[in-house]
Amino acid sequence: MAEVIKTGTYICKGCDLGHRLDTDQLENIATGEGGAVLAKQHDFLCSQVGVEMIREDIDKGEINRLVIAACSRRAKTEAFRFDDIAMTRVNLREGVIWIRPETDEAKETTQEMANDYVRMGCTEVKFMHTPDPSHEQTLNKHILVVGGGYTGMTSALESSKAGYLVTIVEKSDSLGGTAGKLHKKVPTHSPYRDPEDTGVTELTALIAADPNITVHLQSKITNTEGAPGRFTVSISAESGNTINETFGSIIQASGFTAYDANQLTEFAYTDNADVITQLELEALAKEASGGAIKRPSDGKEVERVIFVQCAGQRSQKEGHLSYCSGFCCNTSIKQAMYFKDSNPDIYTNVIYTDLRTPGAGGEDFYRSGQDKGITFTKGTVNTIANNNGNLSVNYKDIILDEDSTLDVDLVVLATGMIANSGVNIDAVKEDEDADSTEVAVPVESILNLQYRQGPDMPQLVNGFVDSHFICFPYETRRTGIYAAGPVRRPMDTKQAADDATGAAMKAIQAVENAGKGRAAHPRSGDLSFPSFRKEGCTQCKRCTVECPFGAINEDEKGYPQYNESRCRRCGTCMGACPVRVISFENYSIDTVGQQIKAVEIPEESEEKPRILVLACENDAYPALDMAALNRVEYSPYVRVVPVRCLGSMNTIFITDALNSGYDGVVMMGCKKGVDYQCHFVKGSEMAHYRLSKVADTLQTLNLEEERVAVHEVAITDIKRAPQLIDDMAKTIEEIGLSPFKF
Amino acid sequence: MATKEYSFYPGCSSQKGASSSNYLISVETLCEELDIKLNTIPDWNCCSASIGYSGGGELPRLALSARNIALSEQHHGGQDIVATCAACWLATREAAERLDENADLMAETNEALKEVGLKLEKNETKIRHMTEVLIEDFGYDELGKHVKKPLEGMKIAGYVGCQTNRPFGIAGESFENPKYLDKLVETLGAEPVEKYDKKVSCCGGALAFSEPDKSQALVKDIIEAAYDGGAEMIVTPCPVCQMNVEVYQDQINATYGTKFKMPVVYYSTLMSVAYGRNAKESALDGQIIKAKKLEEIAAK
Amino acid sequence: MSDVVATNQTILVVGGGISGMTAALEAAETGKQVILIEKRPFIGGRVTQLYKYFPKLCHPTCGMEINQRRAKANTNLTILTLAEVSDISGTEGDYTATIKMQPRYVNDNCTACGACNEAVETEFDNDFNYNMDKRKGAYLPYNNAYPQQFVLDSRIIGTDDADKAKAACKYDAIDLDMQEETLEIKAGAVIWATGWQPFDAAKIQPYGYDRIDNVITSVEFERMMDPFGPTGGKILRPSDGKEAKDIAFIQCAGSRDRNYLRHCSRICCMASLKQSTYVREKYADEGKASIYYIDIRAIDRFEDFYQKVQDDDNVTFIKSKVANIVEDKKTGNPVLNGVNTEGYHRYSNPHELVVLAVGMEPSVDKDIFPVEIVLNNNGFIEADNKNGGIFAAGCASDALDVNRAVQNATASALRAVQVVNRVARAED
Amino acid sequence: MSDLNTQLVEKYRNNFLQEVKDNVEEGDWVKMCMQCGVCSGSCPMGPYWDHPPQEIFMMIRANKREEVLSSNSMWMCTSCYNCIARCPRELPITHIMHGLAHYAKRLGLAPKNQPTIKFSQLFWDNLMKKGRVNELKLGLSLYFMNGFAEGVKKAWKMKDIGLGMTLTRRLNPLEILGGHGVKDQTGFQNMIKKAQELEAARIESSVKK
Repeated sequence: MAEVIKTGTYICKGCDLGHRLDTDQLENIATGEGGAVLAKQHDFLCSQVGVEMIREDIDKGEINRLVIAACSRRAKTEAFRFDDIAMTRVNLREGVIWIRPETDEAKETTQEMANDYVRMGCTEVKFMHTPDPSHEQTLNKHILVVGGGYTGMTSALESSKAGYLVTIVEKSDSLGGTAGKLHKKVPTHSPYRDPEDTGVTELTALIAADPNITVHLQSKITNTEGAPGRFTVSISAESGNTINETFGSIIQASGFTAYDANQLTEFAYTDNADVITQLELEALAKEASGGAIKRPSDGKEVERVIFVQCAGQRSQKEGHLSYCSGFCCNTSIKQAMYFKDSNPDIYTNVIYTDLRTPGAGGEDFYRSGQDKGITFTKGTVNTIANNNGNLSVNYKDIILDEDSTLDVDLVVLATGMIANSGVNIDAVKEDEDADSTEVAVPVESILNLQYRQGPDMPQLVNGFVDSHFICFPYETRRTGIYAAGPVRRPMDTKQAADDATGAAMKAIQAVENAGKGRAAHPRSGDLSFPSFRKEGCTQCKRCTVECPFGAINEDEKGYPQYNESRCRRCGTCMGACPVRVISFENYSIDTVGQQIKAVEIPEESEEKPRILVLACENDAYPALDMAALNRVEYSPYVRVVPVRCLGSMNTIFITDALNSGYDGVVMMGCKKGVDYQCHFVKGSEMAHYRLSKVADTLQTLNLEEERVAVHEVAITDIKRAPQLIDDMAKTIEEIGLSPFKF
Repeated sequence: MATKEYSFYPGCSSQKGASSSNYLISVETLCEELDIKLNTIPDWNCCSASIGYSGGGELPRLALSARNIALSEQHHGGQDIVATCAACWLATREAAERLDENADLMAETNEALKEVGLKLEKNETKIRHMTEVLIEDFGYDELGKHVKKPLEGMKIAGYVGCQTNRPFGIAGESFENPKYLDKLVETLGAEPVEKYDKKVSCCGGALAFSEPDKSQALVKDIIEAAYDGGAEMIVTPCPVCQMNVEVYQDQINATYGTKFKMPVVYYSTLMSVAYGRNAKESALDGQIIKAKKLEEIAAK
Repeated sequence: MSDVVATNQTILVVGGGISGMTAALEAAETGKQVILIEKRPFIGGRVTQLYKYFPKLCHPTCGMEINQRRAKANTNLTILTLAEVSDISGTEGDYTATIKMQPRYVNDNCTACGACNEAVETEFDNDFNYNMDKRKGAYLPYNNAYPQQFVLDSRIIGTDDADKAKAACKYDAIDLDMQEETLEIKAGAVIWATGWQPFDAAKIQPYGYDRIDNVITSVEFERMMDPFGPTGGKILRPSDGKEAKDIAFIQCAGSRDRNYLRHCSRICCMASLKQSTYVREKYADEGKASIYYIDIRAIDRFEDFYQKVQDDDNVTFIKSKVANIVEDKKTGNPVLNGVNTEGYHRYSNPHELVVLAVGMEPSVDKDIFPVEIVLNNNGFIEADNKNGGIFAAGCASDALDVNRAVQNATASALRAVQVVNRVARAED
Repeated sequence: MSDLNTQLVEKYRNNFLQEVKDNVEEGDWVKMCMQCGVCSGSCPMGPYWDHPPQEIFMMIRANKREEVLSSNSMWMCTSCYNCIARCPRELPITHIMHGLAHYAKRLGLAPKNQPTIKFSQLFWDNLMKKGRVNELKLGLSLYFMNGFAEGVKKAWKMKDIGLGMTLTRRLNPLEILGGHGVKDQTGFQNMIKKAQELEAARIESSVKK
């Protein structure tokens, strides 16, 4: 059923628009070339009266497409909210009059800018539809927690408290994980003076008593498929039983593995029973249960003990961890207290380079350790040697600037945490490319995801599970699966408890949103989702490869399979598709491509170049808006099209633009790489990758390479973004207009 | 205003014929003006300042101060102890606090006090420096009301030094930039030196005898900074500072080739002059480096 | 404004900084009704005043833009600015909060056109820039301020400027008769996200912040780097407006110190490491940074950042708590005195500018806190069952960096959701 | 004395920190130092210290008993209290320095010919006589502490100051004949003696503990 498109264009004359622009001309363009059934001008469109006028037209069925020609889409967003109609905003204020001088000279080009933007808006909206969820959505209030350690247990209990069902899958034969092996934990409450009970027994009991929580011990995840709201998971027990269950979302709390101290030959760990790790000391302390701790070699009660901080950590040496595990300083203080609390005469010395006990509790605990008589020495331990049944610790005292030796009964190495992240899917990919001579240690997958892009969560830095890290620490690249605890970053139990609760919040949110077909962060609530024309698809797999979120699988024939609730609506697939068959209802090759074409290209003789800017709507576009707010001027020859992510930029946009006579194209995306700023992680990177291939196209067209530029632009590039536009204008001035003007 | 009474601990250097006897004279003048009655602690003893530690251990030194406090408790119950000497004030106040915190030391101290038939009963006596009394019990406004001969046209560097400043100091003042002397100077009609860098630097007084070169190097900086700030005089609340900064100027000049001749006076001298008292009552005759400007004002 | 609808299934979030926004958005995006109140005229809190975040060296506005968009798009969330809680009564699942709202003198008609700003004349210290410059009495707090509405400084009310502003506005957006308003709202749970304030550097007397022009704070340094900040993005010495290229950073300025804040503020080491990269960003090889520290606390991948900075020959680390700073009166250079304790080396180092890495003081005022709540010795809200349905988020709970604050705020959102879900189940 | 020293070495072998805690004024605080160095940097006599306070604290922890007690560093303290005022860990550093100095002197380990040791002792002896300090006698004894010849030289150097002090009545030559003092001198001396005994007993008992 062909829909009759009835576009209504509403032109605001406020904020000086009426004074600076010929709005009648805009109205004519809208109803003329723009094909709008009606166009109205208003002195103050965002006012209640103005908005009501639009509302009325919508409600009366006068229009089914809406173009608001006023300010930026980022301004007055709440006033111009019309969720029930396909709409677009034409940015006449920040996009035109605020970036142009109010001079007679500039009047013509300024008006042309506005005219084009109205054309573009009217064209774009023709190809837009009101997004509607796919009805694929399912509400499944059951959360899977992978890992029954401190983090997993906390996640489970917190989710249950909010009214959700939880299943915990734990590979060992009991809950508690590493925390369960501890004698005590670092205090989490004021006055932060003494070690506290770990609370694991209590958590275990609460879980046992909680009807919302099911526990599978000695079990693993052998298969995970589906999407938020409908994850199908195979849980296989050691006994051989496998059950399949569906879950709304997943929390991965797979914890950490202690660093293998056998690698620390200088500390004689392998050869000497009395050189132990922190975790091994916990076992000794548990055994002693408040009494004298005995050393492993001969059972002698320990009288002198040294803690070696940063053992195999914070070091660039091969086999060492470059990062700091964060918890170990407090843990050593706690463990030295095990000795001091049982007998204050025991000599305990913590040798450190930087003592790291941050936060409110940390410094109190450090002071408490000192108060209990623990000695702290700023130094580095070089070697540990056997000395007639005792240990000689050779170290450099950094304060006294001298080498020294201490003889002790026991040495405790503060070794680090290694995340149990499962398979490093990127490394696997790299291995496929390069002939690595390194013997890869086979790593068991944690989730066994049946995703095109690999069985586990992508990792980012130091083997920890990827996250956006600063602003959005829970946002992984696998929608509906949230990492929590030391698998995400090194942490102690206090932080893990918070982290577990936060991940539970996200998991619950994922469940609820999947139930409504709403997108997850950062386009939270977006109801649009990508679809593709199967008949056009060449099964090239670019979309499945490029999707930063692994949202797209392939069926047996190699066609993409979309998983709506895994999708984050960035449009990278749309940008990737060489045959341009992927689109969203309200964002597509057409909505972008057609508005590019709607721009009126002046005759060559007019000497008015046209520059297309594709700007990431999250950063570059706001930067241009803010430039406008500060009245930073830039070239009137530019036409800016915001894109969801530069990753959604299809190279057809560039070739089409150049073919239709644009003189230059500037693309603005976010920073890529390890410290990426792209909100869709890989979108910007993918755009850059695609553009590396545009050079060939330019050659075929016999066009200069300089006509296409791509930049990493931050939201704060308020002066730089306009400068980049002007730079392109200058370049065109130098190399001349495009020969493709028709 | 009614007469204010305090239990007074003059200290060794204030005694007649001792190095800061002039301090006591001007303080007595000041007290007349402000209607303060100082009741000297009968038979007080030396506090051992902060230099007695070679011969005297912690407990003997605590006993010294405890005896004074006990005498004050016994004879001037309810009155705050007031000292004019920074070291006396500090040693006594520190002893009171240490004994308050440490019951063992308190018990041992009282055992020693038995030998003189005393006991530190409550140890609740407040121990204060004379400047504290002036600022807290009177305040600048009140102190200003007594000014009869404003010290107009004078620029004076307020040298606070160490022990009236750290670790206790005057309430509301900072350790690094206490302003009470400056405010007092202003109250008396003179101009203080802003940004006087060496205001709280140590003059090395404790080591003036044993390490004169090192101490005088410190004094040199203190005087130099005062000159740099445009001062024609230094005012101080501490007898050790006063003596140390004043009396070695010739030696410093000999060592460093400087031409210092900077009068160093007590706040009490300044105040006495401003309150209209004569040179003798203000103890101006106690100045080794004469404070000529003050003499002129006093003579008017 | 008085049409705010709230029930005991509403979550009230107090404080609209990164933590409060996060908590509010996470709850709202889970379908809960949330009211977020913020005492400043815009949301975003202190991170809006930062140039870059560590360790990625990205810009806070970037994440803030996303959060603002999430807020604009979410009908579950109501934001009240210039609002503060003056009282809370009731118990978990049934609180009543009294909220005092200061007049903005600008209503929702405001289009942010800026005409009022052009019309007025009187200038005031710009608190957004820690008073390093001035702004007019009708102003948009900063470029990306949300709500994107101007504010009239209450000090211009009753003056000519107020009338000029009103006359300049074509949209009837200026209402000079606005009064302080008080409203009472119901809430099932409360998230307390009042954040922190930079420790008052003037209290750290040995460092002479109040006496030496070229001693500034780390938060001020952040503002200097903003191209739209008080110095136009240049590192300028307050004494003479010259560019400072040799900059000292003093750690634990107010933290880990019984004289000031007893706790470690966690963020300052990383902040200074980050700021040392600013010096290099501005001046390349000419830029020099010296970091005076006790312990460098760069946990987890921050350590990699620390390593990177350590590898920079132009950045020097001195293990020392600086004893004091004096001003070289001729050059205006602050001279740092102290001892490098790694082997005992005495120094007296002049630098062109000193940046005090000031600590985090929790903005939880115990005395005016309306209900009983458990605070620790450092003034942060403890996680304690006695707090009922009131949950701290972010720096109200501990000295946290942004990612930990967000993590903590997300957790707090769930704690609040648990309460209102319980209420909902009980009412069903 | 040296006998006591031997006993103490024996008793506290390997644990000088404990010895300091037990026997030195405010010695319990040494463990609380976090090696920030603010004390070392704040000392006006800083340049003259072989080992500044924070380093001494580290040396105590590193068991360097001999080096610490025979050091002249503690004797450089001018009691200016900068270190105490600035210490972030509340250590009463001035007092610990005085305490260490006194302890070193008591055990006979303090450096010989250190002028402050002598002055400090003279001061104490002076005040012990009458309960109050006699500045003239103290001054004179100070000048002559290193022998008669040097004393005459020093006194000559100081004569102008002495004259100035005398002329301003801030030094009274007649003090040499007696001077001020407490009335109950015997009681006073007994009190101090008692305190000294109690203190000595405490240290001796620590050896036996």
